[in-house]
Amino acid sequence: MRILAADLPDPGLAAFGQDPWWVVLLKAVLIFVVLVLLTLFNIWFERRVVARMQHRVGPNVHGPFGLLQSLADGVKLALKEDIIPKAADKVVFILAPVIAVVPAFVTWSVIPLGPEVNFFGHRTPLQLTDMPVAVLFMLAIASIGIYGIVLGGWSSGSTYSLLGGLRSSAQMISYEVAMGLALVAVFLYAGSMSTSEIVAAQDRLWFGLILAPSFVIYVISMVGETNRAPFDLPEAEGELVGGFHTEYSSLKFALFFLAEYINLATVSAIATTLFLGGWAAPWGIENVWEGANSGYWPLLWFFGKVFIFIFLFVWLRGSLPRMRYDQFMALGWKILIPVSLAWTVAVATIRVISLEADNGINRTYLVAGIAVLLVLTVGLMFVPERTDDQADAAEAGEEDHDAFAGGFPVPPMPAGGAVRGAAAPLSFSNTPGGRTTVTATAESKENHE
Amino acid sequence: MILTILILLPLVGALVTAFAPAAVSRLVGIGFAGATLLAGIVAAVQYEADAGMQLTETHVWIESLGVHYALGVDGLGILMVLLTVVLVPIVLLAGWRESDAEGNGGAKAFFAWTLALETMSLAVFTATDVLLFYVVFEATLIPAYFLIGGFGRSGRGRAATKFLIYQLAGGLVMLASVIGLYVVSADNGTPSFLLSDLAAIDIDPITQRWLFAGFFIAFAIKAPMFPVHTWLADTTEKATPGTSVLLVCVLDKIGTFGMLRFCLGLLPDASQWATPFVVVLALISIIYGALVAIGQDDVLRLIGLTSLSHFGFIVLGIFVFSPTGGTGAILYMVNHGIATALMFLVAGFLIQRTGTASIREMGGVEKSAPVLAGFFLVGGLAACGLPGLSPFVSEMMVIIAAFDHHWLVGSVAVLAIVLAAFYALWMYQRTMTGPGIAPVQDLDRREVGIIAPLALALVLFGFFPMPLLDVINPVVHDTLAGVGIAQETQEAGRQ
Amino acid sequence: MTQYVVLSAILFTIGCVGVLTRRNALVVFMCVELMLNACNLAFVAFARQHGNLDGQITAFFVMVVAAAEVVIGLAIIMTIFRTRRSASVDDASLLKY
Amino acid sequence: MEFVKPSVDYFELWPLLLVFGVACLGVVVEAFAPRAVRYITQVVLALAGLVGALVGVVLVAQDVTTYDDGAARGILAVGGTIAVDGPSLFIWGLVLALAIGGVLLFAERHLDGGMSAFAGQASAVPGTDAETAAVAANREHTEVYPLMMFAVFGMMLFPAANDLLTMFVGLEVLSLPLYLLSGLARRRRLLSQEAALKYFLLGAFSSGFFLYGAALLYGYAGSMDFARINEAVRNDVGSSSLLLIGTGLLSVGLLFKVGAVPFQAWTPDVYQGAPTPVTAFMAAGTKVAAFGAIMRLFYVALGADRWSWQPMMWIIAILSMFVGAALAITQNDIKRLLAYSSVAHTGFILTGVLGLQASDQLAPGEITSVQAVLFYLTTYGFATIGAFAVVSLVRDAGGETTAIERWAGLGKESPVVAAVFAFFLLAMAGIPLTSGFVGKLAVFSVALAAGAWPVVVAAVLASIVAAFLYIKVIKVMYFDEPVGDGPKVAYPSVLTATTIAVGAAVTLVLGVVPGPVLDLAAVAGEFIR
Amino acid sequence: MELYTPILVLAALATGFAVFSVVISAFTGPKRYNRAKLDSYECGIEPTPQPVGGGRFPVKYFITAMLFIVFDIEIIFLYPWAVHFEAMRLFGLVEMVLFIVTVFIAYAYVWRRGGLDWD
Repeated sequence: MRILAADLPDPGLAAFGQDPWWVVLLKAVLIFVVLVLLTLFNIWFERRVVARMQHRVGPNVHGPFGLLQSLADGVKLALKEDIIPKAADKVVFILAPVIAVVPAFVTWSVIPLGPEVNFFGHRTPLQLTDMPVAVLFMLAIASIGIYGIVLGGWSSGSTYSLLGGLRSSAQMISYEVAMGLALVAVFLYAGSMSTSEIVAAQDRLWFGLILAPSFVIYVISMVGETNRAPFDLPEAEGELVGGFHTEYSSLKFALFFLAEYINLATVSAIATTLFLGGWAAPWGIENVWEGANSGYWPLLWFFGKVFIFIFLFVWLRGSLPRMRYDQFMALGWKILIPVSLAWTVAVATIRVISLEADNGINRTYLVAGIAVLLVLTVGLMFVPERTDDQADAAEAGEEDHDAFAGGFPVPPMPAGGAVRGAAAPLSFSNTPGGRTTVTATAESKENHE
Repeated sequence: MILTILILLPLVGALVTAFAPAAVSRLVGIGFAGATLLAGIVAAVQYEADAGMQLTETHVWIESLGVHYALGVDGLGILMVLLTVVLVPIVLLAGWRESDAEGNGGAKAFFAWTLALETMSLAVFTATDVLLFYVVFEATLIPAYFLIGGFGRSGRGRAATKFLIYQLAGGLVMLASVIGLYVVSADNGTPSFLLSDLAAIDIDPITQRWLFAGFFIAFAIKAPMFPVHTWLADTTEKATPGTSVLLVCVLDKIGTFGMLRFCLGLLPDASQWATPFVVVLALISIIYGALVAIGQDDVLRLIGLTSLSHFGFIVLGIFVFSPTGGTGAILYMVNHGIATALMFLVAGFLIQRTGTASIREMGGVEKSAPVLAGFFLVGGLAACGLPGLSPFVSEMMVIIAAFDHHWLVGSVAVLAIVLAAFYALWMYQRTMTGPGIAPVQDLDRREVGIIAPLALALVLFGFFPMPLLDVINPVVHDTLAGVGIAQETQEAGRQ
Repeated sequence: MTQYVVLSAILFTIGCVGVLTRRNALVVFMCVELMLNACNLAFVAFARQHGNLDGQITAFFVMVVAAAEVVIGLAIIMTIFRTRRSASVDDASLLKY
Repeated sequence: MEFVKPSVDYFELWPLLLVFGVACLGVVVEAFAPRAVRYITQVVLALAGLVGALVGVVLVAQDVTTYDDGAARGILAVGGTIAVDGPSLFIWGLVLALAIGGVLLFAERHLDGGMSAFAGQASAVPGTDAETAAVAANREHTEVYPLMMFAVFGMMLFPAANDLLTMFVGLEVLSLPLYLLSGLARRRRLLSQEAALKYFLLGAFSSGFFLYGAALLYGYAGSMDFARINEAVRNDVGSSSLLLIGTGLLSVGLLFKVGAVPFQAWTPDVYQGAPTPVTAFMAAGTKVAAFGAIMRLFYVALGADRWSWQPMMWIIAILSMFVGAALAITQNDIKRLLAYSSVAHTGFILTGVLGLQASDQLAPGEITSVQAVLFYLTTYGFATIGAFAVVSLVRDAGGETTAIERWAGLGKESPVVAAVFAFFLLAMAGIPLTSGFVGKLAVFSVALAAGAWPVVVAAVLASIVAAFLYIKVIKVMYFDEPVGDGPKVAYPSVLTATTIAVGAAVTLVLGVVPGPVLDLAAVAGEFIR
Repeated sequence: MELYTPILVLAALATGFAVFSVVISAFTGPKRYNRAKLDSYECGIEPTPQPVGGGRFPVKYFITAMLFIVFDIEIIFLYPWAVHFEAMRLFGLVEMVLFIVTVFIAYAYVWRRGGLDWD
């Protein structure tokens, strides 16, 4: 316990916490406004792009290019009747949208939008604030947002909302693990958790390049984190009508909507900050024009990068079908997590080798540790899943029994798992499997009612 | 070495008997008992009077607690050893058949437990290390418990439990004092439990009194004294006569033995200090035991209670601190052993025949079974101290000593003799004389063979107590020397 | 710093009282967790007061332990719940002294 | 931030690490080995690990040298968080020995128609076809072995912990698996699950107290480290109220683990509900480990503050002895009876803990309190595990017959079993020539030497009450008429038989020649301060 | 604490907005009572009453939550380690590998026992 001495205040954060109150207030208001506008724009943007992809026109009536469409929708929602179902738990029902939307805004307080600038005659960074644990803070706030969805689903007093809420919480926490693990590599290289310092650490090379696997994992899990297609299972209208917000109407619904789109922007901003060098201009540019990283220009680069991600979101939605829930979970738990763990260890190893390069390290000692991990990982990757547990299922199916004891809307697999993966060719051999599927669905439905 | 052999013989016997085939187990048992008897006699021969503690052997047992496996006998010890080794074979013979009676634990168990009990008792009488003494002192309870609980009349289970609880309670109280001794010895240098080492320490009076209390309570329960005697009657009533003999004639002697060894030996000042109290208790026991005995209807119960009175005499003799008293007390221990054993055995035979232990339902036995009646009379007369029988000698010595101590004490003691005569003779009259029940068959040769030696011993020591006294006197002298020194110091303190 | 310690004490007491008074196993369990978190608060506060990190590290480990307790505790409570459709500790009354 | 690399001292720790490794390995086996071979693999693995660790303890014990100031032998490992000193090693050896017995009991399969004492499928609701299916499929949870190994790891870490955090972690690592294990009985599952629930809730509650106490002590001393706390206490820095309350709360957590009054409420329920093998292992192991921890905490960290915690301990010791003995008498279930008697024994051991004396007050060769307590723990551990093993033998159609009146006539039904059980009971009663006597003698001696004579007197009186209790059972077994068709004794496999035999042998040997073990405990000597 | 106050400002702003819109919607929207409208939506069929406390869920969600806790805890330890990795270097790496392997064993167990399967 006597290993660690008291920690010194982080020198990198000297610039923060100095602003007078009006600067703080102004910054906050700006961020708020920007986010609302951004949302309105994103909705319009999404609808237009998807429409293009589907050879339609999309909203084009209100305002130039229909830019005011979302605004109109907002007003319309405000004029709709505000229904509180009688089965609902009133207080929580009303509270839920608030809980959902507030964290979405707050996350942005630690996103660095730019370097120190002259802000109405006052030098301050383009960032509301920063702290030594900024990223941790973001993750924490993000997971508070989950409460909004869960509570919303639970308090509606409707089966669809309930299952929607459950699902979304389950998938969010599942992908939060992968996301968190992906970030470890970044901290390994940045040596800090404060967003501004992470950005500063990427001045030479973006982490998105040297830590490509982390980047990929993060991008995948951020899609899952935001309940966006192809991972939008909580709102799978085919199964759950509207998911957790089935019972919501009027501005409460609007708030959920708002929260979802802000989160969209948030995760994109985080990705930008951690992997694409934040507000820094893409390389090459500052060589031809050294003013690129000073003044308010970085805002351009930053939002440019953010929009790339947003377009990615839209693109995915436009092009990919929704995943089945079990596939989705399997992806998160069985691929993303192990891979990111292994990757983390690999990165750490590389770090050590590079750090200890001067004094020759005892490699055998090191390799042993890695070997153990890799053997385990690889072994896990290549063992066929649940061989002996299928035998169990054959002799006494109580594990499955537990699995859908309370009824579970996703159709269970036949014991052989013959039709796992969508593309199993339909043939007479697995019709019994198909039949069992049907029957099982029926029974699970009535179980859960 | 002889003592170790003496102790181990019955133990081995017990084990062998327990695992021997039922057919021969009794023979094996009696064989080992006989062997032990021989060993005891050998030890007695090697023993020379007036040489203090002898036949000693000492080995370290538990070093960190200062416990030794230390044996040795003085006059008192050798007498007790002899008493034990003599009585055990007699008891075994007496229990030859009845221990196999239905509802009983079977002869094999009876013999094995009896031998185990003999081992423990011998160890108690020969131990010269306080903790070793304590260990075997407590260990005697287990075989005794199974003997009482396993054999005898219905309700013996409760009696056994009662017995064990009383004894354990006493034992644990004593444990406190034993530990106290340890602490004391630890404070005076290195901790040790050896009697010799402990006697060397002079303990401050207050501590002595606490320690004394612990020891005395335990011994008072063991040798039943007035307030804590209630286990005795039940036990003797429920258990077989044989068991009662072992209990009353051997085990209970441990109580008085301990008082001499530890209370007087180690804690003289406290013993002095406690004398009045103890003497009063002893007197109460004497009178109370006699009175209650008179009222009894169950023969065995009655005999048991008489020995309460007798133990009163012994304790009285011990605590009047005079050579006569001490000698009388020790002699009394031997005599009482013999006499009471005789009573119990005869009563046992009687009950076998009449099928009842109730005096009210007996009568006129002497017509059909004169021999039995004769032995019964001898025993009874011995109990009430008829001149010519050995108890007379010891009783007289105690009473004389009592008078020396204080005339009141003496006179109370004398009163007891009258009562004794009353209960003994009245019992005889009610059972043996008067209108008879169905005639019973007289003692056969085996039974006579069993009890005749006891009767003979009574008569013999009645006329020639000298051999015993020669052995006893040095012990008393030594013990009193220890206390006497204390006396002088006290007087010096007064002036 | 003292106010943090006081707060933690209050939280701890609340949790303690909750454990003693509430009847629903889950609620009792949450109260226990509340106690643990109160401990965390106290640790961190003291760590700041003494200017060393021991307390903060301890808070980490306490979190781990709390998590482990959650896992095991919920598993046990759930088993009972599935058996008798009730999470009340009063219903768990087969064992009487 | 500067970083000082701590020395881990792998050699001294390898018994500990081995046990933990084996536990993890057990999980891997569960994950990858086919169901058919799991049982045998786990048993062999666990036994091998424990024996190996035991050997390791012996080697380390021979290897350790005097700690710098010379009072104690051993080292401080892992940056001073784990103290590998005499008492630690003694307790490690004891725990490992008991754990071996535990594994043997766990592995017993002959008593209940070829099935172990553990539920086939803990998640299956009792009385459902899922359960019947699991039973039909002859399922059993081989996870119990890794769980047990984790518990053993905790039991080894707990008494060796040299700062409050490590001690807390040890406490939890030891407790959590036991919570689960006690809920896994094959027979009487509802009882078992309730036991688990109560054990868990109360256990978590008490660990909360422990933790807050730790927090307060940390606030007082500014460090978790026992040595530092000791310094702080000596120099009397900080507010003594923090110290006092902290000590109190800490002792609540610890005394709960040993089931001292007034924290004994869980004991009877858990002992009765848990599967008997688990009860045996838990009763023996937990007490040993927890008392090791108690001694280390109160001697090393708070020894200088003796006068503030000893009065409390006096009261608790006396209460435990009397309440335990008194309540035990009223029981009619053998496992509950043994549970309450264990409460009484806690009181006796606390009596020994109270015998703490500064070394200069001790006569040469006089027995120290650590020595006495360690010895008592040894005797108690073996007697307990043996006694519960015997309990698992006496059965009828519905599993074990734990109702005492059904034990009537056991003496005739199976003299050997009855005799062995009676022997264990006598040992617990502290009859001479059994280990229990020497143990009592030792603890009473040290307590009296330390001047705690009221406690000793109370202890003597309490042991009279306790004696009655054990004799009552013996009387039932031997002298009462059997009710109905009397008890049946299942014929055990060599596993249980070995455990019982070893337990009885140790109990006898320690009663007749306790010298070697006492000397060993003396050599184990002092804690590293 | 200076670093944290701005966050509160933003949070207050957001909360104000959210609460405002929740409240305002009660007045802007029309109020036309209709029993069916207040029922919970069940695709037109008669809605089934919710069991108290939301009823029972598939145990899978429980397992997922537990796994999440386990890994979240692992992350808790990984972050500080990663941030101060340069100080600990090889020692840190080896210790962390051991830690990860330990967690991984549990993970493997869950996987093999079908804890990660959703069918």
